[in-house]
Amino acid sequence: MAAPPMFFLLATVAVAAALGMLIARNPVSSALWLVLNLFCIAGLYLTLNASFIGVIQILVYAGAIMVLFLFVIMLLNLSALPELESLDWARIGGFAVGLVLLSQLLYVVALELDLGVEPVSGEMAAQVGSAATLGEILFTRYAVHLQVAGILLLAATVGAVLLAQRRFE
Amino acid sequence: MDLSSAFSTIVAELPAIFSMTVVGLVGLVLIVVDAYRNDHPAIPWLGAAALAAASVWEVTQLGAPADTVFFETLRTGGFVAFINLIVLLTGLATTLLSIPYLNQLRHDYGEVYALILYATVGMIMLGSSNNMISIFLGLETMSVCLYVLTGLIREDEGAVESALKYFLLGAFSTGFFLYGIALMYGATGTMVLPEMAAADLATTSTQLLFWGGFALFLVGFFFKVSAAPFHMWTPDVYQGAPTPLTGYMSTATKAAAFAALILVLVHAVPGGEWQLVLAAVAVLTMVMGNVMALAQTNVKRLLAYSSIAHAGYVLVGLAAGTQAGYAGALFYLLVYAVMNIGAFGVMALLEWDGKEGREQTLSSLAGIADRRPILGTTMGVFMFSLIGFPPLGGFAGKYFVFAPAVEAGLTWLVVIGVLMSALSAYYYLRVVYVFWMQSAAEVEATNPVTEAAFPPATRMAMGTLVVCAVALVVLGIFFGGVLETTAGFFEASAMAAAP
Amino acid sequence: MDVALNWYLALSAVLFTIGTLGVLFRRNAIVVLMSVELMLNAVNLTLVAFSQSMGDPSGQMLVFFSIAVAAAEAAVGLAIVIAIFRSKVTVDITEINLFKH
Amino acid sequence: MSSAPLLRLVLLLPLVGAIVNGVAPLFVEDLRTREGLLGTIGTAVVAVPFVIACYLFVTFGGEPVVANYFQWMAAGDLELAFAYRIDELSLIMTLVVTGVGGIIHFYSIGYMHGDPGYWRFFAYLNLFIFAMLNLVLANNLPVLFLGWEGVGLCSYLLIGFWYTDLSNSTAANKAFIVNRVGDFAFLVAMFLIFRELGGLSFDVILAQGPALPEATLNWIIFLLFVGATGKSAQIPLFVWLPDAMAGPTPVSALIHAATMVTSGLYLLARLSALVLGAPVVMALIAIVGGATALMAATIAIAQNDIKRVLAYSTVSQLGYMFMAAGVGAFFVSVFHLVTHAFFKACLFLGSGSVIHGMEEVEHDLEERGHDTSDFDPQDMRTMGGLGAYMPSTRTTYLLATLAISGIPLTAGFFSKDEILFKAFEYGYSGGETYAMIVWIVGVITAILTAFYMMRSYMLTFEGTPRWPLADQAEPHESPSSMTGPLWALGILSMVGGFIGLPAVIQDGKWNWIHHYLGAKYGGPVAEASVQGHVPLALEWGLILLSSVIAVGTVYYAWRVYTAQGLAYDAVLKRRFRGLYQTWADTYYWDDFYDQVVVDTLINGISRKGLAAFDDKIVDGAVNGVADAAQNASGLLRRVQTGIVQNYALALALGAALVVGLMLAGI
Amino acid sequence: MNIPYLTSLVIFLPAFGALLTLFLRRATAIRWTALATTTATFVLSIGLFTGYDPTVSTAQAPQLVDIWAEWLPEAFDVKYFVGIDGLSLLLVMLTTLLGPIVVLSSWTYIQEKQKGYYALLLLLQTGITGVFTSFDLFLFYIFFELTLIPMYFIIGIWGGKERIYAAVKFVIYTLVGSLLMLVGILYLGYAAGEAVNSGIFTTDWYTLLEYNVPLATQGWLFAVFAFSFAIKVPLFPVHTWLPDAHVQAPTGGSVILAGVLLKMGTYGLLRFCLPFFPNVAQSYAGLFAVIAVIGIIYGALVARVQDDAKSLVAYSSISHLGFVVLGLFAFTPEAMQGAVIQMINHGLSTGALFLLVGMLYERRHTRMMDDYGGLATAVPILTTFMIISVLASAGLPGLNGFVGEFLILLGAFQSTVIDSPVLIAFATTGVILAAVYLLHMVYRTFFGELTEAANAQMADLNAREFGLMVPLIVLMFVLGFYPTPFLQQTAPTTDFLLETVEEKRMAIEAQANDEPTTAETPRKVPSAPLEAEEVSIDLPDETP
Repeated sequence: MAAPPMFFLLATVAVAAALGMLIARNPVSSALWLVLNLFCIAGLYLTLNASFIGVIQILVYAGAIMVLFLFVIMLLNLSALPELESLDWARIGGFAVGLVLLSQLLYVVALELDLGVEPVSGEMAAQVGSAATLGEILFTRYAVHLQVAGILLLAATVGAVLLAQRRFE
Repeated sequence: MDLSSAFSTIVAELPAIFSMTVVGLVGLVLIVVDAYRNDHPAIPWLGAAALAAASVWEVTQLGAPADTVFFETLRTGGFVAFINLIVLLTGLATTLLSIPYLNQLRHDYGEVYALILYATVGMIMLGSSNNMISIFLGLETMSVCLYVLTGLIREDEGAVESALKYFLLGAFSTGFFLYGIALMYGATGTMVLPEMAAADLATTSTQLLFWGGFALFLVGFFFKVSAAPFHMWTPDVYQGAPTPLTGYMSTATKAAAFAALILVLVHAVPGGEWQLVLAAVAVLTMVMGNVMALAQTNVKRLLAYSSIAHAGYVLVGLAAGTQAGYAGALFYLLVYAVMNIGAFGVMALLEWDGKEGREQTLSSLAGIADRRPILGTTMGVFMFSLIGFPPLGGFAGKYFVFAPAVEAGLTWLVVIGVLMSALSAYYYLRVVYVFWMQSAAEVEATNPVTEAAFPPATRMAMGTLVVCAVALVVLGIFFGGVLETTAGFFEASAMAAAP
Repeated sequence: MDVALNWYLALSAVLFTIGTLGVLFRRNAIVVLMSVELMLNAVNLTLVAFSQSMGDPSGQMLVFFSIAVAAAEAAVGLAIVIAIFRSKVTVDITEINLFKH
Repeated sequence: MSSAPLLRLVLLLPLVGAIVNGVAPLFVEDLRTREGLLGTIGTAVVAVPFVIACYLFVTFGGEPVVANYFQWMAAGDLELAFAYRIDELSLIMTLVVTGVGGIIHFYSIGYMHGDPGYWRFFAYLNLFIFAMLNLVLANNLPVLFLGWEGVGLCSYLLIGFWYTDLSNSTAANKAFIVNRVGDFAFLVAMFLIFRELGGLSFDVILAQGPALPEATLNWIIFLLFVGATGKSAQIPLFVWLPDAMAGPTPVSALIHAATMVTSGLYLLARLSALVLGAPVVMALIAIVGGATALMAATIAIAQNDIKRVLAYSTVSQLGYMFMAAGVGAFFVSVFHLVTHAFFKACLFLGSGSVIHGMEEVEHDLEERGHDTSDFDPQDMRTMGGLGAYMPSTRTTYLLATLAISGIPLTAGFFSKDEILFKAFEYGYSGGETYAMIVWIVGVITAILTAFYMMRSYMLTFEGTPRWPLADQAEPHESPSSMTGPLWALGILSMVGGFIGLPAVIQDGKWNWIHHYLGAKYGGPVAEASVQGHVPLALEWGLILLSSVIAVGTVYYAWRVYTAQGLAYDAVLKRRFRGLYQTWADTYYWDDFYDQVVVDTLINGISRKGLAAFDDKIVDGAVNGVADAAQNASGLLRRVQTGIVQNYALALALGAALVVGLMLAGI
Repeated sequence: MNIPYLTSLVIFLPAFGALLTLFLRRATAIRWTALATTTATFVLSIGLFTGYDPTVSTAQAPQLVDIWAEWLPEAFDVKYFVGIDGLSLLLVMLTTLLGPIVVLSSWTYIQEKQKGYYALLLLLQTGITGVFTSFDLFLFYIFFELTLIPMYFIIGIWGGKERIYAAVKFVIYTLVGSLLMLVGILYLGYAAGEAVNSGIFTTDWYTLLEYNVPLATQGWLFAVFAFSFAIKVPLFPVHTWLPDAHVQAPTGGSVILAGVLLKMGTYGLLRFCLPFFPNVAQSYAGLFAVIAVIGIIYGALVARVQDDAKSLVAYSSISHLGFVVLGLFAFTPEAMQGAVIQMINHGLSTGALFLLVGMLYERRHTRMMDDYGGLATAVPILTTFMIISVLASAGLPGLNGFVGEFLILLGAFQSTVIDSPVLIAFATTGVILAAVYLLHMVYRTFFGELTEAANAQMADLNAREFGLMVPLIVLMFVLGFYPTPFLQQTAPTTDFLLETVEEKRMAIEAQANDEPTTAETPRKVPSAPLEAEEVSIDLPDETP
């Protein structure tokens, strides 16, 4: 577990970035805000000693997925859409539901959390979060899953091509 | 565990996932074949052969005892075989029904069959999960393939719109679903289902975590099985998706998702604390599905609402929370798969506007049964079965989901269920009477059908529909054996064998 | 002194809610998609936090697969957005309502 | 030969006749015109039973013979057989039914000549005889009811015999339905009897019935009496009988005068032991009878249709019989029933002969090119002077008229006098005041009867012909196959009364019918009539009184109608002003039923009320539920906006709800 | 004569015939197949009549039984269990008799899609026969519902103008009732299984009969069963589907509908409602009697103002079935036997009426009485049959209708359960009203002058029509004069039922008195039911 200043810094930036993504009018800005957020989260992973996931986070998310997003935004040459002006029922409802959901989640996870077990030590956590540990599990216990994940990605690729290719004329 | 011993275990246990392997590999082959021989006519048949072979394998596994393989990540045995069988057979039927449909559209869709196979792989994984990761991965594999299949006909605004809606909402629900898993994991410290049940929820906060997580987890499933109020994508997506694939979506998806839900309920949360939630959602689902179906004029949309309603009936069985309830739900899933595949199949063969039936109002099909008596008859069987008329499978299915609910003291729920069934008769019968009892002249169809517009009904497609219809009659009369099989999956002794 | 687990969880909950609001409010399909990614990320944080706190790697395994899924979803999702942009020349999801009622 | 097999023959022969006459010609059209064959069969199957009945009558040993043929129905405590009973009452009734019936059958051979429905006619008549025999011979109430309804059916079929004229069918429907009202009461009476006694056989009823509490008996007898008012045309259910004259005249004679209409009376006589236990209802019976007699007699005065006069006369005479029953003198009413059968049948057949003649005139006129659309062969105003053309008819009609008027020594004199005497005696020595009223009514009715009957005779047979072209178109006497029966009945009307000579003669020893029936069907007054509670002189006085009345009235009517003819009706009309019109319009009973009862029930309650209720409310509710569901669906559908964010909102909301519900449940 | 599986044969032979017709092409061949099958079925069913021995008690099991117990998994004591007792015998006979008659009546009436028509007709017969022979509630329910599908198509495809409305109404109306009954069946099955069948769900009629349903649950169970059957009968005020269905249905459909289909309701009341829920049945007997009497009078009055002959006959059915229900709820042997025999009678006489109206319709293509008039001259044989049928229907002694009505009313009058002679007297007014509306029909249709040329040229019955009417007419007389053989067959069973009802009623009352209503048992949550070997169910103390 991280030292408080580090955590709160990253957390604050993460929340701010998330809000930035939510509020920014231009999709490109949104994407960039999100990238910031993803970096913060990667940082949080590192504070948790989850080195492997932290690296993956940066590589896959920030490096691959967000590039894809930006690429598509550029490709489609999207500009800012006019957001809804007035507070209609859907928006009020959305806020209300979001608030309820948040309070429920906080009630569940944050208040007087007591898992009944002590958190493991930092070293042990670092070992658990290491590429070695995770890799071993991945290639033994989750070997089949890995194959299926491969199929999933293949399907996504095939599907993306199928959907996005130009129509035959 | 070290890598070398693990490898030998994996190889040794490979037959346990025979279906998944065969289907997945043939899927890969199809992509390759399609890449070199674009749209080769053998592609669908290859896919069908894989599905058929896997089905045969699963039949032999129906009596197998429950066990886990791959380090407790996947389950095997009768239950899994049964669900796989439903998934594989619906996949097979879909493949057969898609051939004439896609030929009609005259585009190369070789990948479609591969995607069907991939989705099937995901469903098989979902239906044989023994831990949360399997569930998640299976669910997502299935979903991603289905997003693509929905938007298959990319020239069509409707299809793409459906795909977008399906995708956005699906991804949204995945968020809740994953959150749920995370919280349950946090409360129990494990991803393995039986271990979750065994975990000691000693403190209040672990209980809160667990049940809050389970609630969010349920949300994901409710979305996939289109239970109200998570159902709203269903009509829009079903209407826009290619019709045979809609059938696939509405049946195999539900079968696999419900199977996983049953596995979770049975193994991870065997208590009855969720009964009220399931019952409430069941009520809402049955009411919304049936009531909203009443005023539909588009057959596909109508069938979409109907499939929502049917999810409600299955939930009634689950809400009972007894062996008999689960067994009944499984049986119901089988029957439901047969009848819905059939109903969508008929609609696929009667589709003439080239726009995924979205402009096809019921009245434009007036008197169609006179011209297509086999389609008319089979549609009649499907509709009556969907209402729940004996001696068709639909009745037996309803009976065996309602009975356990009554036994469990949920009589009020069953009363709502039967009343909604009665209501449902109204719209199902409408399909029947439009097909059989009206003539085009009578209703002054705005969009008259020309004979040439129908997809050529291949022998195989017709055969599939007839087999479905006959299967419903057989399931409606001689359901004892099937039911005994499904009940066997949940007997205390069979469950005890599982770790 | 370390930050307690519940702070991570709370942060994750907040991020999740922001993601949810993004889905609910943004009209741009791509931004909605991004909001979903944010939601998944928030959950991943929870998972990793639990996993590291308990010393159990399976949580991170799920995160690993979740990232794979997110990638696949992003690919498919963006392909769909492209397809819809081609036919409708918009990515405003409030205007994509051919099917209703 | 024992009587049971013979009885079977009596019962079955008419049935066989009905089947042969009814079924064969229905399918073989050639048979329909074989009148000789049809008529012979039809008559024979009634005549032979008459002969057998005579034999049974002669050999009857005094103890009732019960013949159980086969079981009808059995359920729970109910054991019903087709059981028949030979005793004094049923024998007399059988003789009348087959005897008079036979004569009328014979008459019909000629009367119905040339009618396309000849075969049907005889089939119906035979069926009627079968049903009537069931009625009078039954040994339990349901079999009696079988006959009771059977005769109603035949009456229906025969009234509507000429069905192409809808008014006939209307009359038939009316007869059947009004009778059914009575039958309804009869049924309820049966249920009540079964409830109280556990059996419906006469053996049981007669043995145990009288012991029932008076209230129960009152109900039973009241209900039976309501049944009887239907069949025997008493107030308030008499309205069908005058309309029933739409049927062929032999039918009027047989069914609507001689036999069927008396079955109500027969029923009371059969159960007289019970009736006597219900004094309140007896008074009611007597009063209703008296009122009916008086009312019908007054109506008869103002009628111009010859058959309607006779019809109202029948109603009136039936009222007489009920008066007798009401004072407990059942055997006397049976006596009057027998004599009435003779003279009323004779009158009807005579009127039939007249109508026959007048139809001949109508034909004649038609052939001469005269407009006959207004010509009514039954209207006495167009008759007159027929005696000259139809001597036999005239003579027999006159004989019967004298008999019904009660001219001394005719059949009607004895029976009617006996009724009046019993009524008087019941009131005088029995202390029942209502009987005295009844007696007074009876006397008045007797006067009226003599008057209107003479009027009908005078208008028909005397005076000068009043039909158009009377000098050219001439009616002829009917053939002997018709006049023969007339003579037979005419003579019976003269001598038939000697079976019941009054007590003043030979101290009652010659009152055969009294000895034959009195013991069982006499009631308290039976003894009295012999023993003489009433001084002999008083009885002589009463006889003298009725003689004077009869002779005086007949003479008066003869005088005024000889002098003034048809014009005297106008005098009557003037003299009685409002009353006369009321009589002519039959006291507005028909209007009451048509407009108040029938119209309210059918147009008001059924059509505007229930049928509309059924359509709008009951069915409307069902359709309303369907519409409501449809509307709900239409409304709910709007939730499905097509906008994905709304769906997402619902999803999130649902998630919040599910989480909330789940956490609340923990 | 001892044919194995005779009962099953009688049930399924028509279905087999239906299957056969599907493979035939020529309409003539299809018709003859249908006729041959139904006739053969009727001949076989005579074997049932002769094979059934009323002197042998059916208190333990019916006769001529076929059982297949392995139909369902062991957790469900649900059997294929068919047999004959006094209650079913006559109704089965009526069904099989009407089979060939209906086929013959449709011979020329049905011109289109003959294959479907006859196949459905035969299937329908299987369903109906099954209903009357099932001794398992589940099986009964299956057959009960099975009859709806063919009838839906028969009305909907070959019916009149408003056929679809009528067909859908018919199905949904019935379905609402029967599905609620299904819930009742489920509940009863578990409760009875718990109490008398060592915990195994049961729908065996005799096993259920052993179970004394507690007073608390009898109420609503009776309500759902009775509601379902009341719709089928149909009782006022749930009757409005009937006139629509009848008027729109083709002749054959109407005959089956009136002849036997409606009897399923009264049969169900008698077979299930009364013996299973004796206390409630008796305490609500008065209500049912009132409803029945309302039905009798109401049906008759509404019938009187119909302009459509078929509609008139349809409403008359409502009136007549009211008598049957009255008889059932009187709980006296006379009334109950009367009710049973009246079911047969109504089938014969109303069936005949529908046939004759159908024959008129076939000739003139109108059912409006105003379009006719004076037909007696043109079609004397038809007229004769019509009058006989009308009289039978109106309950004239000597014809069948009287026997039933008389026994019912006589019995109901004695009934201590209804105990209201005045009410029965009101019911008796039905005999007046029956004459009113039926004679009105005869009057409007057959009497008067032949005004229309089309009517004058109308052909009388041909040999086929004559032949199909004769059995009905003959039976009307036979049942009118000599119903004894039929009554004898039913008597032991009705006696048994009445005794059972009385015994159970006493037992349940005693039971209720012994155990004063215990405190409400907490509703059990199915906690960890998978571990539990035996399934236990809770009986919630629900009061209706």
